[in-house]
Amino acid sequence: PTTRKAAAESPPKRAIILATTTSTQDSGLLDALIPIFQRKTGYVVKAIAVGTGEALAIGKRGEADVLLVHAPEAEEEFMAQGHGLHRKAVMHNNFVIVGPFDDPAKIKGMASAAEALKKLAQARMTFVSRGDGSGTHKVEQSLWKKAGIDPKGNWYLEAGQGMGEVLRITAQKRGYALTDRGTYLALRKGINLTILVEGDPALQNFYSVILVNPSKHTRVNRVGAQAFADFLVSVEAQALIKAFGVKEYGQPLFYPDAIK
Amino acid sequence: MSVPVLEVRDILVRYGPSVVLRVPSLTLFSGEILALIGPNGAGKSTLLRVLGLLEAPSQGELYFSGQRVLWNADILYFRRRMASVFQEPLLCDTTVFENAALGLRLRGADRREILNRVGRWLERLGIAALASQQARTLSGGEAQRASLARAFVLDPEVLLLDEPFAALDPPTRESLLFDLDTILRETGTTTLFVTHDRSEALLLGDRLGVMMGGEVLQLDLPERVFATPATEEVARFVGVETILPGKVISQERGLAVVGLEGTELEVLAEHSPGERVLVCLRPEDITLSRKEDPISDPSAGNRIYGRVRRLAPLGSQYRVVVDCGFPLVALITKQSYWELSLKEGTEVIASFKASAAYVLKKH
Amino acid sequence: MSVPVLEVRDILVRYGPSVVLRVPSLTLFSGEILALIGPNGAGKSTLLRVLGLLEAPSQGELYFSGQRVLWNADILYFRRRMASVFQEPLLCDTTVFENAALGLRLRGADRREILNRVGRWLERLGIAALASQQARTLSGGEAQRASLARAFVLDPEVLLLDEPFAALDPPTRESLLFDLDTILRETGTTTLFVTHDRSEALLLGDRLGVMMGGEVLQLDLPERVFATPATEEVARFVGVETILPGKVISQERGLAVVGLEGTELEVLAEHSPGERVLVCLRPEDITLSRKEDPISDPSAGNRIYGRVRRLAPLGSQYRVVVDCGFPLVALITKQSYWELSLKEGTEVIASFKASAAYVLKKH
Amino acid sequence: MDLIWEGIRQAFWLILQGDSEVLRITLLSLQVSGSAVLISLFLGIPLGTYLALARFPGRNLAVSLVNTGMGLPPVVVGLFVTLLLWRNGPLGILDLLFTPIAMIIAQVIIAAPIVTGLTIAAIQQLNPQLRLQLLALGASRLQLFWLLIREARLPLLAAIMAGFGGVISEVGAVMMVGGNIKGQTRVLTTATVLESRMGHFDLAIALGVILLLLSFVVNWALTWIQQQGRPR
Amino acid sequence: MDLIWEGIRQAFWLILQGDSEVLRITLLSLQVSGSAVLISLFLGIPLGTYLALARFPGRNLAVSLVNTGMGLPPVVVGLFVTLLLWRNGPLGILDLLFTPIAMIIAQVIIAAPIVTGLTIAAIQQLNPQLRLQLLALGASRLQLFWLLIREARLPLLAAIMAGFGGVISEVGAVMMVGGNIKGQTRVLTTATVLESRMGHFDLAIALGVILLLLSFVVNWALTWIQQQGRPR
Ligand SMILES: Nc1ncnc2c1ncn2[C@@H]1O[C@H](COP(=O)(O)OP(=O)(O)OP(=O)(O)O)[C@@H](O)[C@H]1O
Ligand SMILES: Nc1ncnc2c1ncn2[C@@H]1O[C@H](COP(=O)(O)OP(=O)(O)OP(=O)(O)O)[C@@H](O)[C@H]1O
Ligand SMILES: [Mg+2]
Ligand SMILES: [Mg+2]
Repeated sequence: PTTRKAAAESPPKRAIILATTTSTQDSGLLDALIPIFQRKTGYVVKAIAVGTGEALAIGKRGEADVLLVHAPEAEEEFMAQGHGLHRKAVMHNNFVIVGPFDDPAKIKGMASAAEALKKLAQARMTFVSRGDGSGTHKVEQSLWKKAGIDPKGNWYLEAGQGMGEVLRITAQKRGYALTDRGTYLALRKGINLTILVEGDPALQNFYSVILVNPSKHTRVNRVGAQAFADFLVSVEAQALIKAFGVKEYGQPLFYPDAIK
Repeated sequence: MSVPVLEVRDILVRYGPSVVLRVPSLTLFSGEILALIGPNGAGKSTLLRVLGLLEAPSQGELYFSGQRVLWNADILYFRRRMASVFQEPLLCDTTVFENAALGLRLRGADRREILNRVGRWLERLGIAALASQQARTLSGGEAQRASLARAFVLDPEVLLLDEPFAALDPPTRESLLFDLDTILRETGTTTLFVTHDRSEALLLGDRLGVMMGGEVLQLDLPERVFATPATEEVARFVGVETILPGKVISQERGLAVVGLEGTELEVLAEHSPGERVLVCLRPEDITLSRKEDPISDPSAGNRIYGRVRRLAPLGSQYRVVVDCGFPLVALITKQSYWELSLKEGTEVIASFKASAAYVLKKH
Repeated sequence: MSVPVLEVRDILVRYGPSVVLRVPSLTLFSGEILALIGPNGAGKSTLLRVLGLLEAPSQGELYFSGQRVLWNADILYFRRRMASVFQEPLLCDTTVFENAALGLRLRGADRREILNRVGRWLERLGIAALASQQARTLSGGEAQRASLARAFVLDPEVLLLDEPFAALDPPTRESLLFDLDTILRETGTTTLFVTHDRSEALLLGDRLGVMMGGEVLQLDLPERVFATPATEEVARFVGVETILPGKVISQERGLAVVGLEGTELEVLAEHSPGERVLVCLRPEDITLSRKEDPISDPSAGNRIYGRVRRLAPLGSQYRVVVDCGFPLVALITKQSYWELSLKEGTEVIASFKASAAYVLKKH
Repeated sequence: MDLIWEGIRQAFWLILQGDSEVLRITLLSLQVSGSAVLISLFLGIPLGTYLALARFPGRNLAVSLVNTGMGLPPVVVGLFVTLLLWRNGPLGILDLLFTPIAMIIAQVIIAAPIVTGLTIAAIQQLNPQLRLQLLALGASRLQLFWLLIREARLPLLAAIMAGFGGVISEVGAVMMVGGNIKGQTRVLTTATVLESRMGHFDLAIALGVILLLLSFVVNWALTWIQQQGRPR
Repeated sequence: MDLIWEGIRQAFWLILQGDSEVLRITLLSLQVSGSAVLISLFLGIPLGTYLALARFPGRNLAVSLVNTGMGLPPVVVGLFVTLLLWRNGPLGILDLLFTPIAMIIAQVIIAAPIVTGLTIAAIQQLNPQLRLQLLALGASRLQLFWLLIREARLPLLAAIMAGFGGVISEVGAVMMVGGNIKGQTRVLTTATVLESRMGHFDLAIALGVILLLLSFVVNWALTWIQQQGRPR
């Protein structure tokens, strides 16, 4: 109550624009975090869930104040070009390869994701790719590279959509896909897919928070962005992240990285 | 020739609470031309819609050539044996030719026949030159001609015409009227013909119906309707301009004396003394003469003195309202008008024969 | 009284390639009633639209009360001093009352005045009982009355009427015609009145214009137009049914002898011998008699022998076509018809005075 | 199919218990799309009437452009408005992006051409003589406009309904310019998308059903006005 | 704004160099939406004419439902069609999900009510006496139907354009039931969304411009037909 009062008395603070990926919104994590932050600080957060590419692009143009994304290579480039002020690891989650229960390509239990993909390609098993330049897509592309395969052909479907849609297409086509565990868990009720490959260190998915460089774009809300970034790596938020989803799925969806 | 073609029994048309048409029985006989007159809103167009099988009556039955008309798919078959010309020429948004050809096209006539028949009728109606003009750019009369052509090309068994000549110029109207008379007689087309023009009704009609307030009040030979109207309303409507209330004073072998305010008249009538009656005088049966003139026609038995109140030229005739205590309307020729040198205020004697008056019982 | 209200100069209306109206000059004088007749498609309605400032002519100028009308915002001011009744009664999709009140509402009249004026006119036109009926359910004649009410309530300076009585029943039409005459004279309303009915034109018109093919061919006192039509077309149009081509044989002090095929006629004319002329005879100026009868009227100088070809009742008169080598049309009273006991084929003598014929130079 | 029934059941449950979140979302949908349609009427009906009656060179081109506008992709509109309202865009200082006003702007761009195009057709379908008759009765330009509107009210109401239908159901533009921010710019369509992306198909369907009900109520009222006293 | 110019420049570049991917996407858009509109016409015009002319209890309700259908949210339609066509759905065995046919089905559901609703208004606006006049001329039910259509062609063409505009620009349903699969079900709108999600705003705009051009060409042809020989 005291913080709320303080927030109410201080002059209205400029809204913070957070550009993030759909996975953080679709999983419900943002809805768990943002209200707490708003209540604490009096800031209003406008969370815009877009593709990773779009998030970085609007960050580059100074249209967002802070980014929460998962595409390490692109993020590094973003930082190198001077668009970002700070970049901090926030959390990670896991990718898994899913496929039909009968697993016709017999990849179940394989330890190496790249090997599994190779096998799928050789068997010309339907594989549904995000195909949208998202963080997930980028991880998938690096795995194909590792496997030494340039995926092309009828069996390789580029969906150009979000994770949820890709999973539904995969289920419909009885194919395979690379997905983050959180989305799979959220959707698994409605689709006939099971986890076949998991645990490969290459299947880790790191989320970072990036402050957009206010020196390039004068209208960026630097102070608010900083407050939000600080909140994400705070003990309170990290604990929330760790607990998020446990009740519903019996396992966490994200693993905090800022505080070990 | 008295084969019924279209028959109506106990028909009633209601719009909301108001009854617009109530016809216990009406028959169109094969080959006849039935003219229909009546005031605005009498239900004439409504009757035509019902007879054209375009509007199902609220109750009642229709027979076409003796067959009961049921409002099902067969109705198309009956409709295609008829043609209607509506009061308002509703043309389709296309050329005049296409409008005129429409009915034939709907019946699947072949191209040659269409060209032929439509061409002939457009010619006859004087709009052949407009064949490729857009119908919506036509003048009022041209549109009506197009709407007539559209019906006539069909050469139907039954023709329903709703004031078909109202927008035509007089020469066209006259020549068409005579043409039509000939054509309809030749083809034996059964025709119902609504008009506001008495001379049209007289000229074309084998029978004449008078409608008022949704009912057919009189249906008879045209001359009979005009000579012996059934009621005061009909009398007024068919052009009896002078209707005088009076009381029969005496009657002997069909020659009655009727007392009016101030005067007495000798008229042919079978009514008994004491009865209240209406004496109907048609304006054309009244002769006017100047006071000073000797009696021009001794057989014109009744003479009434009066003063000209109003004078109106009607083309070939003059309409004169004479004030005789009551207004008396006379129709005189241009010749008489000049000879009498009438002016407003001129004193005149109005005279008419006992046989010219028609006597109605007063209700 | 000869103050010009509406003037037109060198007006031309073109639709695509065709010239529909070409009026070098026309003036409506204050308080006059100008009647306009002409065949279908003559351009009458087009002229009315131009005069009503509803359609800008392709070229030419208009003046209202001496002021040049420019097609800008001021035009509303002129339009509101006029009212038009179109040939087709285009009513708005609302009640009869609202339709009649529309013009007043547009002018911002107050409620009381609207109620008053609209009520009075609906009453006068016999549609007061239909005030709250939806306009689109009206019969043809009722719709026309509503459209008349809509114009009359405005009490305009200039009234443009396009066949306003075409759909009215005869009693209504007649009484309205007389009423209107009185009202227009009283209020001094300048009126242009298009009609197909010659008697209406004669009755109401102070002047009468005859339009054909987009041009005003004659504009004069109504009697003059009827008595001395300017051209053969006008003559035919105003009801001269017999037009005989001939050649002047001799002429002395206005009395000419014209030679036709087979006969010679004595007529009043100033044309020189040898000139080719047209002799116009109006049907009502021709008297018929039986061959056996003694000459009924010695002053009827010309006598032509013929045989009745066709007989048609026109209400109070009969139209008789007599075959005299050429067709001669006569109009006779019902009385004469009975007295002569005419039938098709009856031999008759047609006679007319030298002054009854009107002679036109042939072009 | 069971999901659909479940969705319908849930929809009624949400409505009956008056879920405040759903209520807020529904109201915002109605506010945004209602305002957009109103503004579109103010723009589209006069413009459509003008285009229907005026004669000028290039008129057909203008009409084609309007008709093309009936098919403006919401995504493109969204993108366009976003670019306009961006902080660094021409209207950036107004700070309207991700607000309901931005959503209204985008929806106006979508609905106005629909209203305009259908108005053109509605007015042109009237008897051309009627316009002359009304002018003859002394109608000023503005009065003529109102009277023609009144005569064409039947197809114009259909135009309004088509415009309303176009925007209330639209998701591409509101998603992009509104951002689907919970409690601020989340409307029924964006919420539906979100729920279906989260795999809550039943809830997605429930929201869809609420959207349809809302739409039905509005259209039922308009249809009722439209069909009042239609001729036999 | 620079992005918009860049987008337009790119659009023309793509068209000029005849980029095969763009061409395929454009053709598929045209095929899917064209087929959907054609089918909608076959359904909507007869139904609309029937609803305009018939009198039966519950007619107003039916008209309201159709009008509500003008605002069917593409997302809800997409969801519904998805549920229908799912492997486990009622029509699962047809294996239509994520094919162009599924997209056509969804778009028909969107366009048919638009065509129907606007047809109702168009036919009702005709003079009711005209119908009687045509029947009097001997028109069968079918012939009457065709003749009325011909008389109302002006607003009906507007209805077609509105329907076409509704589906060619729609993204929610095609995205959901088509899946935006490259080379199979990717159309202009879904490609636009994808490019914009990838942050390629210029390319997104370019695709949008191509979509608008396509739409303009179709509408220009229809407008040309519509405005042929309009009265003064
Ligand atoms: N829906 C309706 N509700 C009430 N009255 C109606 C309705 N439709 C028609 N009427 C009335 O029915 C009457 C009959 O109309 P109808 O058109 O048959 O007359 P009519 O004899 O042809 O007249 P006119 O000579 O003027 O053409 C009219 O008085 C009209 O007002
Ligand atoms: N757009 C057009 N293209 C060609 N001709 C046209 C056009 N519009 C009108 N006309 C012609 O203009 C002529 C004049 O029409 P107008 O309506 O003035 O005649 P009118 O004298 O009123 O005839 P009516 O007595 O039949 O009412 C008609 O012959 C008509 O066909
Ligand atoms: Mg009638
Ligand atoms: Mg006219």
